[in-house]
Amino acid sequence: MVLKKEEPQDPSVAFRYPRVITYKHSLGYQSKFAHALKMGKIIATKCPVDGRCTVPPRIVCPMHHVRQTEWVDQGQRGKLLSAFKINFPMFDSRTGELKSWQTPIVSIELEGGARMDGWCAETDTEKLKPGMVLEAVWRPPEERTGRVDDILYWKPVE
Amino acid sequence: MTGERIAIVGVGQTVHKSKRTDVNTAELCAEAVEAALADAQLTIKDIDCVILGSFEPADGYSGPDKWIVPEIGCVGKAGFEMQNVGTTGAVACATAFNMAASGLFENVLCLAWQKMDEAAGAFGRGGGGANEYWTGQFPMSPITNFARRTYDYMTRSGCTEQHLAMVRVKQDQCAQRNKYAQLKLGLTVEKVMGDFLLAWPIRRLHMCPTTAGSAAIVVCPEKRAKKVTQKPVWVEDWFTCHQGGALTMAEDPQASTLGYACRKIYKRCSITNPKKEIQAWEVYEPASTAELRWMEEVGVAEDYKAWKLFEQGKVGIEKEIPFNPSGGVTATNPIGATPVVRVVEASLQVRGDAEEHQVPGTINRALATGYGGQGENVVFLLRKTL
Amino acid sequence: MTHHDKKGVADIPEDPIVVEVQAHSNFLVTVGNTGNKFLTEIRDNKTLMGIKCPTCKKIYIPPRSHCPTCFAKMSEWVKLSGKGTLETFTIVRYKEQYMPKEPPYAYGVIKLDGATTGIVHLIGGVDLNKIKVGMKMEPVFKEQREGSILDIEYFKPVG
Amino acid sequence: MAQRVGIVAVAQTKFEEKPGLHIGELLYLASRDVMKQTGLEFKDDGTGIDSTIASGYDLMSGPGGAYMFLGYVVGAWQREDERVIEDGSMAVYYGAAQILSGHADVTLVVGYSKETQVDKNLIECLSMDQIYQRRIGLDFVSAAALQAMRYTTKYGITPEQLARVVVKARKNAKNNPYAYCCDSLTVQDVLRSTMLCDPIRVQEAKPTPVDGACALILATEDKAKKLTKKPVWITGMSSCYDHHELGYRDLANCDSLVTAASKAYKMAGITNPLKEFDVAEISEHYSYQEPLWCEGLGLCGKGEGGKLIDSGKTEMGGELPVNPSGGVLSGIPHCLAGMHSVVECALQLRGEAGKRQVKGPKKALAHGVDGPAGQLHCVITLEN
Repeated sequence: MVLKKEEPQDPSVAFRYPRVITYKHSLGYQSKFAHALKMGKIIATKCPVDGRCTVPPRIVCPMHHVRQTEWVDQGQRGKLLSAFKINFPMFDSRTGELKSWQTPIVSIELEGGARMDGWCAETDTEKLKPGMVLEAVWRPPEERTGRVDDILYWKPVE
Repeated sequence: MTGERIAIVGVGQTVHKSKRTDVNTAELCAEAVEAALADAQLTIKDIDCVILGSFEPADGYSGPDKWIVPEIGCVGKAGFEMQNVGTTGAVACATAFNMAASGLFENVLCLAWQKMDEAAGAFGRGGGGANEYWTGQFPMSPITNFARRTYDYMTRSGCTEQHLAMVRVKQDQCAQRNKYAQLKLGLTVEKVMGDFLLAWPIRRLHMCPTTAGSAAIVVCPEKRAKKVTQKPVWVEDWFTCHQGGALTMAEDPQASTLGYACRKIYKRCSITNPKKEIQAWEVYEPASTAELRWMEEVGVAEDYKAWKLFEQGKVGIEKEIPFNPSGGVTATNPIGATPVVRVVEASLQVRGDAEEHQVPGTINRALATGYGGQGENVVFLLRKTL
Repeated sequence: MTHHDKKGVADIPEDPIVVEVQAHSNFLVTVGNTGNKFLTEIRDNKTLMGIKCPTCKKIYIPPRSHCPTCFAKMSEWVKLSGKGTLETFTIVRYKEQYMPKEPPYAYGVIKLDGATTGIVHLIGGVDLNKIKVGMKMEPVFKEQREGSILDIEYFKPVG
Repeated sequence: MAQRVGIVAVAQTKFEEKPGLHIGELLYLASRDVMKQTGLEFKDDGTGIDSTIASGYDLMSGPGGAYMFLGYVVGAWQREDERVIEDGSMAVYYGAAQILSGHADVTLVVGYSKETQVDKNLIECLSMDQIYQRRIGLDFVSAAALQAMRYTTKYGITPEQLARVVVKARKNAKNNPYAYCCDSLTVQDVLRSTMLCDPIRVQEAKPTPVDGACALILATEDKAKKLTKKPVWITGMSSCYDHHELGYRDLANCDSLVTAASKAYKMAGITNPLKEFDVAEISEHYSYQEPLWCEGLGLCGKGEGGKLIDSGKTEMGGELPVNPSGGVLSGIPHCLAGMHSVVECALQLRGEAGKRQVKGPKKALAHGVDGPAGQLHCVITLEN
């Protein structure tokens, strides 16, 4: 409660309104994807029409509106598309706290063709060239929760 | 169109500020409604339908219309609330257009707002949503989205940071002439280039600010519009072109439905040379750097060459391409209301009432857009005559 | 280098997962000048004020700055006694995180003397089973007041 | 209305707790059902579905912007896809207006709700104004209870009359394979159930949590006739707002419903709703709402809602069966109720309501409600 005991008319009363909403998200068809992450695998749904693989997995192909039921292993490596660093604090979804992120965000095209984002071990963006091959580094199996951040980061393959 | 032809007969917006402590959200909305009604020379009694647009994650409400409708004197009237994330205000306008064109109503009021000074602790926190499972796990925000977009644009087009700064300076020059705009900074290219780097190549000045403001429009069907005003702004066509999470930024860093939407709407309205046939542009650019690509998508510049127009000094209120004469979103951004502000500004241009930032000459046609999500766009075409 | 590990994919379980996620928020709520006047009067003078519509002549409490039916700007304040009649009430018997106190407790709509409208607030100072529609009510103010509608601890039956 | 809007297909999922399904899958199930019925696809050349209108509460689905990642399921890719954040009846209302405006010829309307994901009461509390009513912890349950107390005491509506509403709902639900709750309740069972918020007892409130989705396809008169042999026509519709502050209204009345109903009836040329309608689906989240909303809808006089229930006119086989589906009291998710009403009315008018079919209905009344204690009502009248 931030209330100033000053002039009754002038400074507007203002107060903070903290709330926590707990969501129990049903992953449904995405559950398989989460199970795969726990096993150290990235899998994607595949469009039966044009074969495009998508991560995050999707129920239907957005372009062709057909149900996607086939899952394809995307492998452990990918080609770097772009990389950039953020210099401002942002919320960490695991803790709900503001956090400074030191490592660059990279976009990767996986071996299976799906594209996704990740963190990169190489902090010097100058050294990150589009086309270079990156490899996923996972959390130890016992720490994995089935979230995308089970992949700790991506490191350039020597 | 088989329904009624429709026109905007009144527009209103607040003077946008970063913070408003004298009013609550509902009272902030009332200011825009008062302005729109005064502009249309109507009273609230004339209004028979009210459409609200709320960007709920930043309102802290589930259905703020319930609280706001009484504040704008609309108890006893028909209406409902729309929400489509960033394009919320644009969808509210489209809904109001549909309601007026349906023949069910005579005077439709459309209102959207945002009081961003209250929303610093919003629920959204960088993405989230039903796919929280996916998006909530990366610290994604419009800043990272536009950093990626701009980085990709620079790689493809060969434009430099200098050009990005030129865009921002142009927007500031426009905003300084708009009495409703929030940021009027007197920028130079050097100042922009020396600003704090959020995520290369996006600097703080490139991103839209947080604004407390609201905007409203009054829409009438043809017969009624001609009675209400001497200067109706005819709504020629609109297209809410969403993509609903079809593409992530990782999948396509230039993901945008703007080009597709424009091509489609130009075809419907038989526009072959948009640069000539449209005289004023109010295009929603959450980051100033996005304006370059948007210029190409709406058809005033060739693909990946828009930056050259800035180099040649061809963009500005009195210049060849009057793009965002109001100063755009990088000067003023009350999220939910931002697309409505675009429609309001485009209408003022068509009427010739934009005062200091009026584009010279007759504005026969203006284009306004709303942007949201990861590349979703809504396009409006407004006309002086039918 | 693509290796479509079909067998591997088939081995991955599909049983549905439910993930618990917490969304935190901490909104700042601006009350605005009109609400501010109302709340500061409660805080500083333990007075309830209504606001009068210049055209409808209705007196609203809690206040708004525009009349909900005619949109006239309202600025005329009317001092109310705070006393009123209980128009309806309820006793809350379920528990939620946002509740101001432990259930069971009561809410009521108190139609205030001198105002057109009633105000919703907590009912207290009375055995919950003895609350009756039509009772005369009066506000009980908190000792420590901070400029909130909860500075009124509750409304209690007169006498 | 200048021309009629046709409902050419309707669908609903079974209403139950579905922790195994993602929200998108709910949307998929309902939307693909209506698409299959009509053979329509998402097209942008005017030969398929032109636009999509969804209805669902954002904060119900996730912490913000939830629908941003769902639209693709119902064809958002480079197409018109808009969302009404109100009860589903308002999405149908807007969908029909969109067709009347000529902006779309064929519109897909979908509603989704997943109450198992989040505490419904908390989200509803977030609908109350922050400064006064939310601060004292009011939510839709307590707001409804205040209305129930006011209404029952003013007009002498008895607990037995209200209990009978629940008994009827559950009895009707037995004939509805999509219903969530269809237990054999007696008046005594209802009256003996735990008090939730006086005078509302647990059995008198909408069962929760329930998940589900509904979908409809709306079309212009011409297209509707081509798409189906059994079009159902929307003949009148309106919504209306009331005051937000409970103290600003007389809670024993529902003025906004009276206004919405009179506008819709005027469009449809209805003068005696009780006689002219053959079936009604009314959104009653609590038992007291059936008699009160019936009054607002002009099915009986003010304060006569209790008598209407006693008369048996609203039972199956009565003069105007209300909620043959079992309605919200048999478990329809929050914010889907009004769309469900329209879907059920359409099924009745098509003669496809199975065991809950009313005999030969010609005109139907659908109703949806949103906001605390019925702040925002929507009335839609239908004809076959």
